[in-house]
Amino acid sequence: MTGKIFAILVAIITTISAYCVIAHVWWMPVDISVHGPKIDSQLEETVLVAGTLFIAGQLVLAAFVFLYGGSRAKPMQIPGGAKPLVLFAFLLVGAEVMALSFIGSKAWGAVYFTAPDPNSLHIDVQAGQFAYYFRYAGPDGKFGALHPELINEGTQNYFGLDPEHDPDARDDIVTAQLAIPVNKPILLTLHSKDVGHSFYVRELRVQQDFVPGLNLPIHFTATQTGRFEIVCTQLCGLGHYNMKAYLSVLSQADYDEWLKKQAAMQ
Amino acid sequence: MDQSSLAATTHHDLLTEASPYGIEKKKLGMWVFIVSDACTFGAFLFAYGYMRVGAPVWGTPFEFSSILNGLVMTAVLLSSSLTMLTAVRASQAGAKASAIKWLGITMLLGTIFAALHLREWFKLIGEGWRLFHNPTGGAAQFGATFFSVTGLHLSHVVTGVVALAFIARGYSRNRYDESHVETAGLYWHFVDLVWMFVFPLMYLMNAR
Amino acid sequence: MAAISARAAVHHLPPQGFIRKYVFSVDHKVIGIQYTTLSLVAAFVGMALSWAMRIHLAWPEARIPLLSLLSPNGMPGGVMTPEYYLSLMTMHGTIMAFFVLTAAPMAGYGNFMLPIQVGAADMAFPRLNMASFWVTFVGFVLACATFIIPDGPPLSGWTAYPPLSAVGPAAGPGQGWGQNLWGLSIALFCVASLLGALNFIVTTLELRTKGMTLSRLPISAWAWFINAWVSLLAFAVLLPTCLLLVLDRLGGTSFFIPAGLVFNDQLQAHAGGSPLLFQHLFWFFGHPEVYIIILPAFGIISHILPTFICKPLVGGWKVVTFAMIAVGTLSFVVWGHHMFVSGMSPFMAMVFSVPTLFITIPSVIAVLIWVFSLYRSNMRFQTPLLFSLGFISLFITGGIGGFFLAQPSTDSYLHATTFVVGHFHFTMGLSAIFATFAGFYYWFPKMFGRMLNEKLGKLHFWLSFVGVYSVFMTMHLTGFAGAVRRYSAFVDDFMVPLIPTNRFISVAALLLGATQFIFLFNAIWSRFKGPKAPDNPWGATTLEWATGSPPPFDNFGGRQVTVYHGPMEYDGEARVMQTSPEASVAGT
Amino acid sequence: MSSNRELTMSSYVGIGAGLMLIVGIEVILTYQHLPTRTLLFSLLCLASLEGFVAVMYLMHVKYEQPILFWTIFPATLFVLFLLCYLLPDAFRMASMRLLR
Repeated sequence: MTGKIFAILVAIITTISAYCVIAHVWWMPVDISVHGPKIDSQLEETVLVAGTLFIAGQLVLAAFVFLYGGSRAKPMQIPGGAKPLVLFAFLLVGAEVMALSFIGSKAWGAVYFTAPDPNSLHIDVQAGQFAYYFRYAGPDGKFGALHPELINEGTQNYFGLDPEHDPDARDDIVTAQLAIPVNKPILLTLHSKDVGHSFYVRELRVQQDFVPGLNLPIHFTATQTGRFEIVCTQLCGLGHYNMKAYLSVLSQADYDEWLKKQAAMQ
Repeated sequence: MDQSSLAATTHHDLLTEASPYGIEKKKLGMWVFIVSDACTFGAFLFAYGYMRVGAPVWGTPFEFSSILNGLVMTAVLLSSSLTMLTAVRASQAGAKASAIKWLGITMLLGTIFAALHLREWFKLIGEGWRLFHNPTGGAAQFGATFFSVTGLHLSHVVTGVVALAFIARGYSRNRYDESHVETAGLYWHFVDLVWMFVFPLMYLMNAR
Repeated sequence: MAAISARAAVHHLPPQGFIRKYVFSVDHKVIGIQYTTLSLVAAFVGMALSWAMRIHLAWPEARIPLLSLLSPNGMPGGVMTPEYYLSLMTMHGTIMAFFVLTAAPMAGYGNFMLPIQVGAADMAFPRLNMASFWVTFVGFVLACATFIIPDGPPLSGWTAYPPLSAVGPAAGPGQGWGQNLWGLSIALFCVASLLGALNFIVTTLELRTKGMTLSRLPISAWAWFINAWVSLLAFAVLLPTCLLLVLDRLGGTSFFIPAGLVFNDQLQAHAGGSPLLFQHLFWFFGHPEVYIIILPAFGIISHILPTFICKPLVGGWKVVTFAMIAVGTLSFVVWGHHMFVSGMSPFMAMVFSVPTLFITIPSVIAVLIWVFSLYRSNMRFQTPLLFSLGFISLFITGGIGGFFLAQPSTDSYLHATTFVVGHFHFTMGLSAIFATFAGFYYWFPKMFGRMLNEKLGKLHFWLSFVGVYSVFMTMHLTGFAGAVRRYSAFVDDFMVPLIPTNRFISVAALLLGATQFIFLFNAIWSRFKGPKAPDNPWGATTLEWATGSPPPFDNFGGRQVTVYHGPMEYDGEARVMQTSPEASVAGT
Repeated sequence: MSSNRELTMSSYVGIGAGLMLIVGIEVILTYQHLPTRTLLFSLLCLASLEGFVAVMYLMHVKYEQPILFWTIFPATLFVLFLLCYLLPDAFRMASMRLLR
C-alpha cells in the first residue's frame, strides 16, 4: 500500500513538473538579440535531453516501487547485473553530454569567441552601489580617462572625469539609462566603481558580472525596439534588490534625437 | 602484505587487518597531514604567483646580503634535517641519550633559523615594508605575499621546535618511543621541503 | 564457527566522571552524538532563518514583534530591513552548508559508526577527534555570535565574494566584525574538518579488524573514506582563502581588492588585488564541498537500501564505490561552472563545462544501481526505506537541473536565478538532508537504544516529500522566467507578476518547516520513552548491528570480532538477509 | 615500513651536500639575469628535484611500500596542477586592468 502511494505521488509530481515546463507556464521572455536564438535552442535542446532523463528516471523508480512494493516473493537480481546499466550510462548519457557540450560550445562561442564588429557603437558602463551609469563617447568618439579620486555623486561626476585637463572627457555624455539603436552592433565595456555587480537583461539573453578592477567587454545586437529592464544579479549590498536601469532600444532616428537631448543636458 | 611490513605492525595489530601501507597509524596520520598542508602552502604560493602575474610593476627588493642570509638559513635548516635524521636513527638503534642529544641540536638549529628569519623581517620592516606598503613604489603585494608565506612557514618551524621539545621530554621519560621521534622527524623534513620552494620563489625571484 | 573470542587487550578503559564521559569525551560514540546534536541545533537555527526570510518575501510589511526583540536594528518594529534579509540569507547558507550538511552525515554518523563498522574500539586518534569537535563547536558559536554583536551579521552571502566582504564597513552594513567572525568561524571549521578527515582516513586504513578487508567494507565506510580524502584536499585550500580574506580585512593587505574602489566618494587605499582570485580559491573548495556533502549520502543510501529491499545492490559494493571514487575525483576539476558569467576567461568556461557534464555519468551510474536494485526486490516499508526512496527521487530531480547550469550558454541566462536555488537545494540540500534523515531513523536505535515511532516517522516523510517538491520545484520554474535570487523584495517589473508564486513557495516552506517539528518531537520523545531497541532491529548485516544497542564503551564488550564475508555477500542467489547478529560476523 | 638503514649516515650527508649544491646553482642562476619566465621555470625544476630527493630519501618514501608513493604524490600534484587553472585569469587581470 505504502509503495503504491509513493509511486502514484512520484508520478503525479513528475507529470505536474513536466507539464509546467512543456507548457511554458513560466518561461523566458521574448528574445531580442541576434545571438539569443542559439542560446534558446540550446536551452530547448537541454530541456529535451534532461526532461527525458527526468521523466524516465522518476517513472522507472515509481514503477519498481509500485510493482515490488508489496511483493513477498523471493528477491532476484536484474538479469545481466550491473554491466548493462554501466554501459547505458556511458554510452547514452555519455553521448548526450558530449552532444550538449559540443553544440553548447557553439552557442557560447557565438557570444564570447567572436570579436565585436569594428564599427559597433561603444558604450562605457559603470556600476556602483546601487545604480548603473552609461557613458557615450560624444562627437570626438574618444572616452575621457577615469580618475576614481574625482568621483563625486554631489557634482554628478559619476565616472571621475577631468574635463579641465582632459579634452577627451569634455564631450562625454553620461546618462542613467541605456539607449541603443536597433540592429546596430553594440560594444559595452563594463567596470565597477566599488563591489561586484552584474548586467542582466533577460530579453537580450545577456548576463555578465562587473569585476572590480577589470574592464570587461561584452557585445550584442538588439533586433527589436522597446524598453527592457537591466537588473543586478550579483549580491552587492543592502540595495541589491533595487539596483536596476532601463534599456531602450530605439530606431536610429529616435536614438540620434535622444542622444542630442542628453548631450544638451550635460 | 610481505614480512617486512608485518614486522612493522604493533602488538594489538595482530588482531587487525594489516595496513596496506605497512606503517603504523601515527606515521600514516603524519603523511596525510603533510599532503593537506602541502596543498595549503600550494594555495598560498599560487596566490603569490597570481598577484605577481597581475601586477603592473613588481619591485625586486632583495640585495645580495638578503640572499646570502637566505642561503645561510637554507644551510641551517638543511643541516637540521640531517641532525633530525641522526636522532631518528639513534632512537631506532636504541641509543636514547644520543637521540635526545641530536634532537636538542635540531631544536637549536631550528631556533637559529627562526632568529635569522626574524632578523630578515625586521630589516624589511625597518626599510618601511608593510603588509600593505612597498617603500620602493612597486606593488604593495610584495609585502603581503612575502610576510604571509614566510610567516606561515616560520609558524611551522616554531611549532616544530616546540613539538620536538615535547617529544624529547616524553621520550626521555619513556612516555614516547622511537616511533614518535620518527613521526616528528617526518614533520621536520616537510618543513625543510617547503623551504626548498619558498626560498627560490620568495627570495631568489625577488633578487635585485 | 565461533566468530567472537575474548579480545586480547581492551583498547582503553572507560573514563570516569561526567565531564570526561559526556563533555570532553574521547569516545567516538559520544563525539558522534555531540556532532549530530550540534547539527540538529544548527539545522533548526538555519530553518528559523529561512522562515523569517520566506515570511518577509511573502508579506514584506508583516510585523514580527518577537524578532524585533531579538534584533532591534535588523527588524525595527518587527519589519525586516533589506540588509537584515541578506544577513539571514548569508547565515542560513553558512550554517546549513557547513554546520549541518557537512557535519551531520560525515562527522556525526561517521564518527559513531565508522569504527564500529570496521570493528575497531575507537578512532585512530581519539584526542584529535575530541579536538575537532570542540573546534567545530567554537566555530559554530562564533557564527551565531554574529547575531548579537553590534555590527550585526555579515550580508555578503555564504560565498562572501570580495570586495564587498573584504573592504570593511565602507561597503555598507554587515561588513564590520560580523564578517571577521564569519571568516574566523569558517577557518576554524576548516581546521576541524582537516583533523576529522585525517582521523577517518587513518582509522579506515589501520584499524580494520581481522577479516575486514577493504573489499568487505560497508559502502557507508567507503563513502566516509573517499569523502575524507576529498575534504582533506578541499578544506586545505579553503583555509588559506579564509586567512587571506581576514588578512585583507584586518591586516590591510589587498589580495582580493583591486585599485581605485570608491565608496561614497572616498577612494580606498587598497590596490592590486583580484576578486576573481578569491572566487577561484573559494570554488576550488566550494565545488568539492557539494560532493563532500552528497558522498556520505550516497554511502548511507547504499548502506540502508539492501537491508530494506532484502537483497544486495546490483553489482555489489564495487560499482557504487567506483562511481563514488569517480565523482570524488571529478569534483575537483569542475569548480569553474560557478563562475561562467563572473568575468573568468571564456576559454576556461569551456574547460570547466565539459567535465561538469561528464560528472553526470558516475552519478547516473549510482542512481541506476539504486533504482534497478529495486527490481524484483522485497521491500519493507519502514521509515528509513521511505527516506531512501525519497532521496533517490530528489537526487534525480536535482541532477537534472545540473544539465542546464553545466553549460555556459544556458547558464548565462539561468545563472543567479531561482533555478540555481532550486537546483542546489534539491541536490546538496534536501537530498543530503533526506539521506541524513534516513540515517537517523536507521541508526537511532543503535545510537540511543530506543526505537523511533514509525507512524510519526512516516508522517514526517510524506509531508516533507511533498513540501520539498512544492517549494523547490516551483523555484526551478520561476527561474525559467528569470526570477533573480537574493532579492529581499520584488520591485522589478518582471518580478512583480511572480509575487503570488512566491507567496505559494513561502506558505509551502513554512509548512515544510513545521513538519520538521514532528521529527524533533519524535526524536526527543523516543529518546526517553521509546520502546527498547534490540541489537539488530532491521536485520542488517554490518558490524554495528553485531553489538549491543547502544554499544558498550569499547564497542564489542572486550570481544575480538572476526569478519568472514562482506555486507552484501550471500551464498548464491540474493535472499532475505539473516536477522541474527551472528550473520553479520560469522556468516551462515 | 619504518626502517631507513638502507643508507649509511655518510651517504645522507652526501645527499644533504647535494641539496645544498642545487641551492647554490639556483643562486648562481638568479644572477645570470635570465628572463623572468626562464628563471622561474628553471628554479621550479630545481626546487622540484630537491623536493623529490627530500621526500624519497630524507623522508625515505623510497623504502616504504610503493603504495605510499602512489598516494601522496598523485594527491598533492593533482591539487597543485589544478591550481594552475587560476593563471589564465591572472594574465587576463594584467591585460584588462581598468586603470593603467
